[in-house]
Amino acid sequence: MDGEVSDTLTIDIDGWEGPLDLLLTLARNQKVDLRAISILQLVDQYIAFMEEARALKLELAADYLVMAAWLAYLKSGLLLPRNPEESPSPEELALRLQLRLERLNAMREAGARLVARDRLGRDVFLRAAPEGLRVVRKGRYEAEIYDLIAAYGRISARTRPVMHVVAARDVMTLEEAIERVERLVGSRIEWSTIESFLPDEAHGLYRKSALASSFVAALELARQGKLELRQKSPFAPLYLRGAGA
Amino acid sequence: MIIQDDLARAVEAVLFASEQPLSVDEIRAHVGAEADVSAALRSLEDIYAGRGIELVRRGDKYHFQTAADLAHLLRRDREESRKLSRAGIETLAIIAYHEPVTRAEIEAIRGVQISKGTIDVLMEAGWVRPAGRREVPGRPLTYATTPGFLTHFGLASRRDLPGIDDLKAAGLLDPVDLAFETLGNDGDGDGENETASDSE
Amino acid sequence: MIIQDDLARAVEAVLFASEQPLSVDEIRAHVGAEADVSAALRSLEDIYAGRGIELVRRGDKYHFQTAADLAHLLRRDREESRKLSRAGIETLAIIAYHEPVTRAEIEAIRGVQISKGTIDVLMEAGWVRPAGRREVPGRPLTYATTPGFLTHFGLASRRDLPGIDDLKAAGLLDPVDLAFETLGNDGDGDGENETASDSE
Repeated sequence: MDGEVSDTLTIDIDGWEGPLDLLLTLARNQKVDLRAISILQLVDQYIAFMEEARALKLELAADYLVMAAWLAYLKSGLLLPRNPEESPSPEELALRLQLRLERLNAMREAGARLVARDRLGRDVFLRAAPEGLRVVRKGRYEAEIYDLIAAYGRISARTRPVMHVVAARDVMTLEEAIERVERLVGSRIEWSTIESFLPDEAHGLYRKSALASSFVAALELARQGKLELRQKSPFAPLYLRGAGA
Repeated sequence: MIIQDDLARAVEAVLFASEQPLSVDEIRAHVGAEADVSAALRSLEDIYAGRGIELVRRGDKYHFQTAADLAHLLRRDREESRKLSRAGIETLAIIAYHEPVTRAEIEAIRGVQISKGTIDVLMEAGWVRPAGRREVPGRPLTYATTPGFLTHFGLASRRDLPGIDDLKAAGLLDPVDLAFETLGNDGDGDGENETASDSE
Repeated sequence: MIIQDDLARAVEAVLFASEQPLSVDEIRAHVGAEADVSAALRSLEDIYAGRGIELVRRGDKYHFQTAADLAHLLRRDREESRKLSRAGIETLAIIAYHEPVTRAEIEAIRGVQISKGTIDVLMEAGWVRPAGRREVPGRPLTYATTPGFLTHFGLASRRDLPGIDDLKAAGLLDPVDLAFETLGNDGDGDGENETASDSE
């Protein structure tokens, strides 16, 4: 008795690829063309299957139960007097189910025929030790005349003896600037720009040097209390006058 | 005629030495730009017909392989390195017969979600590739088969898929909605008339 | 006779699918203990005589190989343009300006050792040739440019190469820091004028 039960219900629920797959297996047990299948009979088979599974305390995934509920609804719709307002009609639902089963069945059979074909590496074989085809890449080097002469220039510049000369620059020393600003500021009563303390003949780099040295000299002299500095804002002209003015 | 024979010899040697199936253009790169490679291939097909080695075409590529009926002599280890699961086989069939097809469409046909690895396994085997996105909301990726699929399953082209013409003619490659409209409209028509006559 | 043909087919497929050359006994292990493999091999030798594939015997083992006279088809030359490396172009420039020149002299001028392949690449490109040995201890090989070098660079002769004075005039000999100082001085000049007008 026990043996009988387990024979008819050798169901490995993991083996089913979902409720539609189970339905298809049951439908194929009717041994008729899927187009001629009895949906009512299929619903009964599925529900019976579910009940037996439950009796065996098999845990069924939720989608199997959802399908069972839906099929029970479909069955009642097909059996009870028709409600013309209802859309989609139970017949329509049954037809859709049948169409889905047909399509799944078609693909199942196609898959079986596909994997049964003479497959490469299983039934038919490629040559195991081909000599191989070789592509010999021949380099065609590209370079422009400019690259060539620029390269030579680069080498020459790199390897030519180079003489480093530190150019003697004309500068005003800080001592010179302190002496000069201190001497000139004594005679200025009004505010005068720092540039007016530079020698008239100063240009270029010497002028820059003189300006820088005179500025430091002015700071030093202000610290010593010998002159006053004024600037309205950063980068505005810098004014100097004697401390006694 | 001797020239033709020489070319057939050359094509034979190139295909024989190649590690991969070769297209006509690839063969021509070896045997000469002017060569009528297609004619040479046809003559080789004749020469090899019925022999232990056959010249076959897979997609646009050609290769030599052993004759299928000799499989029993050559199958040293029968163990299949990767046995495809049922889900894998069905998914491959759906992609091959419906391509390009989205994951949602595969799931609609199978009535179940595809587990994560199923398409990966098919792609890893070199049989399936992503084939662009469908221009509908969500722009889902579509899948199609590869030249390697044709080679592995011994198909000259997708038209050689077993039973594809019959399936197409029976509308079994059309989505349910489309099939339903075709069928259902007739059904509705009948139903309507019945209802009408009932109410009269 | 048909049985013989079937055996020849089987032997043909077995040899084709084998990774190594096979002895008669090894073939027999696949096609059946009773089989007259030697006869089948003889018939295959006849079938393949003069074709693009040949059945060959090495010691007591047999295998298929492509016909020796077609070996040239199995390699295909493809030209690819490649840019000369910095070391390559510098070495070429030194040879062009100083030829004939030894490897040691090139290295002395570059101030860097030349890697082994550099002169090889220039010779492969067809721009440089060995130009005899220098009669000094060690008799080192000298290198010079080829007519192909002149053609490639559009030079009528080596005298068309710009001389050191031309390079200097073009600024190609200026060390980087000197060029920078020139720029800096211009900047100073502008500054000077502005300051002068301020103080006026």
